[in-house]
Amino acid sequence: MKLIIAIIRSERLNEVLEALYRAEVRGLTISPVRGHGGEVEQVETYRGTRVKVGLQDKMRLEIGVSEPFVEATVNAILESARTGEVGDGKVFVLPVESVYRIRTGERDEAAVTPQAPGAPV
Amino acid sequence: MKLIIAIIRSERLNEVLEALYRAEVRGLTISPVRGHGGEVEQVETYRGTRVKVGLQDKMRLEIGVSEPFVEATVNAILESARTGEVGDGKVFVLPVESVYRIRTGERDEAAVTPQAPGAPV
Amino acid sequence: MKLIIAIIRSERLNEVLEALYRAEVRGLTISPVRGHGGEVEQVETYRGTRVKVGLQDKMRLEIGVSEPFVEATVNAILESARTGEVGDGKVFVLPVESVYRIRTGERDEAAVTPQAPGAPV
Amino acid sequence: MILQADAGGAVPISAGDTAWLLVSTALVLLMTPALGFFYGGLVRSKNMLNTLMMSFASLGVVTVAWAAIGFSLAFAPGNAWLGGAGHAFLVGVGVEGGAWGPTPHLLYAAYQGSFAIITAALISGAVVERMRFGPYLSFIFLWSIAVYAPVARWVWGGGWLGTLGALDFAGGTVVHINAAVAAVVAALVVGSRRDYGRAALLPHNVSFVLLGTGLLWFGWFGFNGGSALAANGTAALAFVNTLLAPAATLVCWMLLDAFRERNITAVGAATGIVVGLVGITPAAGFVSPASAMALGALVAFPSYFAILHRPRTRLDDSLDVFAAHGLGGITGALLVGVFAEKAWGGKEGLLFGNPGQLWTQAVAVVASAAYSALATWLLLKLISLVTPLRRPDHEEARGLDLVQHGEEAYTRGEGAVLVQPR
Amino acid sequence: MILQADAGGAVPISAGDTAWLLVSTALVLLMTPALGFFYGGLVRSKNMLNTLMMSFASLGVVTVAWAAIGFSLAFAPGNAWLGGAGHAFLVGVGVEGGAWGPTPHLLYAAYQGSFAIITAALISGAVVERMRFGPYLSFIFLWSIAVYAPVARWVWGGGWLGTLGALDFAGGTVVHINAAVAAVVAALVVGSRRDYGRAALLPHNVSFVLLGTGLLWFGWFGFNGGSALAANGTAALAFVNTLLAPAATLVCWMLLDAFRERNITAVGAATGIVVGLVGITPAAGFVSPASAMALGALVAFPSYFAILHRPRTRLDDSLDVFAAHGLGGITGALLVGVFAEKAWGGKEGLLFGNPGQLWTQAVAVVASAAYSALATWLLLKLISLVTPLRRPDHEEARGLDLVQHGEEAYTRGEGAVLVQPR
Amino acid sequence: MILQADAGGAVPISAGDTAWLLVSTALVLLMTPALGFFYGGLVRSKNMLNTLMMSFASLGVVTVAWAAIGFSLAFAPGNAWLGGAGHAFLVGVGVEGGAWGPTPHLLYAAYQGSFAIITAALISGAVVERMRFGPYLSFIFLWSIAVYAPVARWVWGGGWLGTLGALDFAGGTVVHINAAVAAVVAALVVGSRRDYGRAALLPHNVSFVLLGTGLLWFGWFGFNGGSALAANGTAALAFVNTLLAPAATLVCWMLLDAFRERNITAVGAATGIVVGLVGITPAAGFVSPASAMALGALVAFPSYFAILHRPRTRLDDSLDVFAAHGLGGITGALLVGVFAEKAWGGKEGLLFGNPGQLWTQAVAVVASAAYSALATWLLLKLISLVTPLRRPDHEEARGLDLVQHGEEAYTRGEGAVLVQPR
Ligand SMILES: Nc1ncnc2c1ncn2[C@@H]1O[C@H](COP(=O)(O)OP(=O)(O)O)[C@@H](O)[C@H]1O
Ligand SMILES: Nc1ncnc2c1ncn2[C@@H]1O[C@H](COP(=O)(O)OP(=O)(O)O)[C@@H](O)[C@H]1O
Ligand SMILES: Nc1ncnc2c1ncn2[C@@H]1O[C@H](COP(=O)(O)OP(=O)(O)O)[C@@H](O)[C@H]1O
Repeated sequence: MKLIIAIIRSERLNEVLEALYRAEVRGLTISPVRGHGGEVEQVETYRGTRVKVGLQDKMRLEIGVSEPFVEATVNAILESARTGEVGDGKVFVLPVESVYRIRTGERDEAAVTPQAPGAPV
Repeated sequence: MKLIIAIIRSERLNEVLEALYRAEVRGLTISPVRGHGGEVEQVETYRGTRVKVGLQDKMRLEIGVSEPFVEATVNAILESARTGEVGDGKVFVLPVESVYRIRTGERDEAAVTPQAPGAPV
Repeated sequence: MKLIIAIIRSERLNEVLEALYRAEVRGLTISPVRGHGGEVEQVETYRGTRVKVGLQDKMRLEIGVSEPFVEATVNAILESARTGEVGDGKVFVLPVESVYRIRTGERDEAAVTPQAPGAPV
Repeated sequence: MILQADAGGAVPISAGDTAWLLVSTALVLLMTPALGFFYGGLVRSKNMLNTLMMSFASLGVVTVAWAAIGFSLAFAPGNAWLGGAGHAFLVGVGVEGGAWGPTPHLLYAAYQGSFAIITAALISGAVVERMRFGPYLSFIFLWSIAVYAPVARWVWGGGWLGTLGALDFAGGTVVHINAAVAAVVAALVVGSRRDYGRAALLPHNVSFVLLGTGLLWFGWFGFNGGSALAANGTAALAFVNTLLAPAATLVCWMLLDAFRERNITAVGAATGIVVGLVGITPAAGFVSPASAMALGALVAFPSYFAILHRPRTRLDDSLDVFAAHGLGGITGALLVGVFAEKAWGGKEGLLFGNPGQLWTQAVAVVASAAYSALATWLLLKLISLVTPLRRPDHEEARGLDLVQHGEEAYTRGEGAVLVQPR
Repeated sequence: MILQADAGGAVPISAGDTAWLLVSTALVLLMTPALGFFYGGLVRSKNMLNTLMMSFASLGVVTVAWAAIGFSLAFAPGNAWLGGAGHAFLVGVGVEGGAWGPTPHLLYAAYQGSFAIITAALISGAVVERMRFGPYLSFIFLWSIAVYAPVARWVWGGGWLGTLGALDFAGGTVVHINAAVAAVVAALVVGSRRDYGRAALLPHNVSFVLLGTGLLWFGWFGFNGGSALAANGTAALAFVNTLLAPAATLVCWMLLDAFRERNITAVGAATGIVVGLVGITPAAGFVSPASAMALGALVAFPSYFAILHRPRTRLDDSLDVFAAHGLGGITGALLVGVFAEKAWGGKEGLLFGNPGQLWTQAVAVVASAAYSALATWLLLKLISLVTPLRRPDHEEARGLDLVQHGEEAYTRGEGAVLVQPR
Repeated sequence: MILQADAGGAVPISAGDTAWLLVSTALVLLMTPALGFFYGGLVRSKNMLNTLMMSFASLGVVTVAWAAIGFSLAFAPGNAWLGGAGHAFLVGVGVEGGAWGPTPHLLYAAYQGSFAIITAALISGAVVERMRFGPYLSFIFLWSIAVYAPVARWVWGGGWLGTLGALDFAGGTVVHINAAVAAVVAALVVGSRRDYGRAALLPHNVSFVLLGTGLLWFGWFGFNGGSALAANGTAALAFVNTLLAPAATLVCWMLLDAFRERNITAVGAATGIVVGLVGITPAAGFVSPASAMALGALVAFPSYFAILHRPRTRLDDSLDVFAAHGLGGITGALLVGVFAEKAWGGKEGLLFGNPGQLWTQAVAVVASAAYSALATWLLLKLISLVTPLRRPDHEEARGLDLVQHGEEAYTRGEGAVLVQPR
């Protein structure tokens, strides 16, 4: 079990989702974040107040996958999220000790394997 | 030390918070997220533009707990967040190397043990 | 490789960002969260509806760093985020198995080492 | 807005009076979108569009109902209970002046229509976040014909309450009590929100509540001031009282909040303003400015305490339509009987030696409330025989915007995928 | 808004008519900010300020253009095609009444100016989220002089279309068709948004769309009602038709949505209201209330289906200016030729035995559309010779608010660091 | 808004003039909520409700103060410095016309009151995000009586500045300079925000800033146009100048932004519009349309550069009340002395051979500024003896909405738990 955390450009989200879909990733969770990296800073002006905004809007993906899927998932993200410009983001792979599916209480592999709602538990 | 990450239905948040309270979990952090899983997709229409929204609003909880509390915490979440319908969410348990309480600089167990503000450090 | 997750007071964000900058941390990702800890709860009233809001606005930082930087980074956060009042937050250090820089596909150390956009890969 | 039957010869148009009635009509029409924002800010964001649409749709549905038959039932020649069908589809309604004053008949019909529109929309505050949209549309369509038009007839159209001598300058009974009683009935028939009383259901955008309040107050100057149907001293009196009374209510409400809650709330201030506006509505052209201020201060009390108490009851009148419009309207309608003065355009009230007026006012309050309750109940039961009034609980949990309108009020389009053309 | 040449003797001012024209001018001027919110709610939040500014800026740039020369070209003595420079910089425009009525000349100029302002702003809906702001400003400045003023001349300023007998009460051709055709041309010349047709580009704030709609409708009462240039029966008729027609369109649109989409959408309702308002504009003071309702219902159809279809085409008329204002305007302008009645202030239309009027209407539609298309194309090409009309794609992706205005509409200031004074 | 003492015989009411004054009063009253949104959009979201309430509360508190005694002090018979108590609680104020014109006395009192309300609210822009709400309420209550009423007396109520011949059409001195000087004093006495100059304090919702701007401009037509107190040529002139001048300011401001900052900002455009409106206020009914445009362009400069510079000073006039209203008002008040023309309703100014007028204008500016500064300082010191003006720093950090009002402007109710009834 691994947890893959990816920080990507917001505007690449749809491409990444599609790529993940093709990689047979069925469950994931996303949230909007702001990131700081090597990109140039934006200057904004509000009346006399001038500010440097060093944070860019990014999208964060969190995907729990079982070992055999890790590589495919990471590759899907790397390929679909890339523009080649600074600011494309990062992917982190974290170890996970256990995963549960809340609906059924299933653990680990079973918890992240897609499963029809009415199927026997 | 473990970090428990739970993705739950937004509308179960209050029940989960109560259950965690009863399980003596005193510290946690939440954020709104959107998730994709086995749920049916929503179709939205804005004038002639028809879109499929495959993401549902969910709530993400992040709870650092010391080993003896892990099981109780996970169980509290599993029970309180369950509705039995597809989309109830997942719980991930991640290993943590160290935890610090910013206010005092305390580490690990001490950092997540509730403590009166005025108590000697 | 470690992933440092810090929950801090929103109003200390700028100080923390500065401290991290001085600690030579160049990449990080932040998101607004709400946290529950030892702080007193706020009571709000909307017409006849009175509610207790046990969650405070916090900021969450996520920073991937290579081993030699962990201590400096944690210390920078601990010092800059501290006010001494209850509610200053926590820092978690998590193990990471691998990191990728999306733009270049670089792995691990290389992925989090700042690098000029035009530099040879 | 004094009643009249159709008069004989055409009255010539006065440009000044017509200008004011044109403006007043526009102002009252603005109140319906304003109400949408007042109500919409108070609900959760997943129901924002549904709540807004409950108001905006009234501008379509009730307008059509009013032009088709409502105006005729209320104001065409007929009897003390109902007008005839003589002005159905606005037939015979031209641009000459008449018994209502030196302003075009058609404009008078539209001005009255603008009251019907907002009255229907007011009811929605009691059933937000749960009622199905289709049945709601049918309901307000029918309600404006079967409930609003008759009550308007009775009070303003030459009907029995007007003849009895009941004073209602701009709609304490016709608009506010009428809508508020209907709201309570609707809340009871439709039932509570599934999480009412268990979860904290908080306003998603208090700024919008205040935006709605500001625009409502602005529009209300046309509501009350325009009810003089001319740009004269009465219009000025009604207008100024519409400034003074809510100001007094607002001050009173802030003091109550400060002493009881230690916090002067913005939602409270908005509510107080609306309550003051409701309270002065039946009285605006009949009482002195000083009385208007007294009335404004007094009207704060019943509503303030009712609103504090209501969430502890099982009545999910979600946005407190009854506490604000019902109690405000009743208090105002009764206080007309106390403060009215002949010298300021009304008849003498209790304070000026005519206790009988208070009694007449009470009759008008009870009659309109009783009819509204009964008829609203019947209409809703009727509709519920044809189609359910609510969605299943799990859909209500997702929010009516998605489930009923297929839209979200606020979206960043994350993860939305274009569907190819059918 | 009937045309006239400058008359001889000064006409005395009527306070009532002047009051209404003052109010109407203010109402029309409010429509431009309202349009900003209508449009702004429909774009993504990263382009909100740019979209709002496209409307607000028109209040600056076009006002100056109108005062400098536009008014003169449209309404000063001249020929059937263009006015002279006699009223440039409002020289010779005083506060006496004249051929336009018993209202101050200056006020008449401002009232007409308020139409020029919103017409220019309407075009922006076709080029939002991509056009550079500087070229946009130059464009609307020039467009209001070179396109709006001549067409206004033709129809209202004593020009050839007016002489021909074309009926356009408040701007079906001059305002809506004119702007909509310009919008299509602008969308073509500027080109599609980089992600048009590929990504889901969703409205960031539908509440704002409805806020804009409410304020637009409110303002439109001055747009149509004020076009009578007096507080008289015609004003009342135009006003009431401006309530009835869009109400009918709204009901129709909701039914279409319900039957075709199974969801009554809020964006749809807002669109329907605007289409109804556009449709009744050329007809407001010429048709009976019943005809207005019929017209309102009919006008829904072409726009409804065009809006469904447009996103599948390659024409990125982003906010459907053509489907709403173009088709609405054309349908309305033609239906005037059908429903107009002498008894209600117009000339007889097709239904009343005068099929020729329909033909005259068609000529006006085609003439204004053709001129607008040609002149708009020339202007934009001219500007694009001097400076590019767009920003590079990666800047468009970041959003025009940041890239063009150096601001964000909604910010929490996270991680923003003060820059020390220069 | 020319001054007068109470006249002898009652003047008959003119419907047309009354219609316009009714509308103008409503328009000016709308400006106070509008100001709330203009100011509210500029603060951080945690202080939104507090900022809105600072405006809305003025509609309660100042209205009551005005009716109780303010109007009497300003306009009842008395001397050149202050009126008597003859009209306290509006006693003796009826619905007849009088020296102010053929409009109801009561309406005149309300119209003047609407100016007092917004003037007090304007001050709040200098103390947002930190001042306690209770002391603020006491302050504006007292200020409207002790500062606003006297200055209104001097200029418009038959007082010494009016007698001296100072021209102030709609409130350059009485409203804008008066409020702006009070704002500076308030900012100094209350002190800076705890993080002023250290953190980036950014507008949380620029859309609301523009919404406020749009509604302010709309209301300002009643502010300036209504100050003619009749629907006549002067009203038309004042109205049209209120369109032309801010349009010129807006264009000027955008050009300054474009050349100095390379970005035309939306907050800048909103500010420019307000500055133009302020500038034309004292001049609206006295100068030609062409002069109005010149004045509008000129008034941009001092405010533009002052606003750029202010954040580098230690004066936390948070929303630049002085730079916008103070400098705009002073520039406008002085330029009246330059551009005024007898032919357009004023007296001759410098350009028309009467340099003395400029001097009179300067006296009026200095006198009202000096009095306002002194009296404001005294009032605030007085209040601060009774109760602190601010909350402790850590509460300010949490935001005044929570700490002062117990509410949040925008909430999703996450983790909020119902508290059971007391
Ligand atoms: N060390 C890090 N830890 C967490 N997030 C990071 C880190 N480095 C970069 N990021 C995230 O990735 C985004 C892009 O990184 P950046 O360094 O700008 O570009 P690139 O990866 O192309 O060199 C940042 O905005 C930030 O959100
Ligand atoms: N593999 C995963 N990684 C991260 N989040 C997931 C994963 N699978 C599901 N989720 C989250 O859990 C939510 C519910 O999951 P879903 O598969 O729809 O239901 P269920 O767990 O009941 O089968 C999703 O919306 C998503 O937020
Ligand atoms: N065990 C925990 N897991 C996750 N987040 C926590 C935990 N404990 C505290 N937090 C976060 O840290 C914030 C501050 O913690 P709190 O206990 O109030 O203060 P302190 O750390 O000063 O004792 C909380 O609001 C919450 O967001």
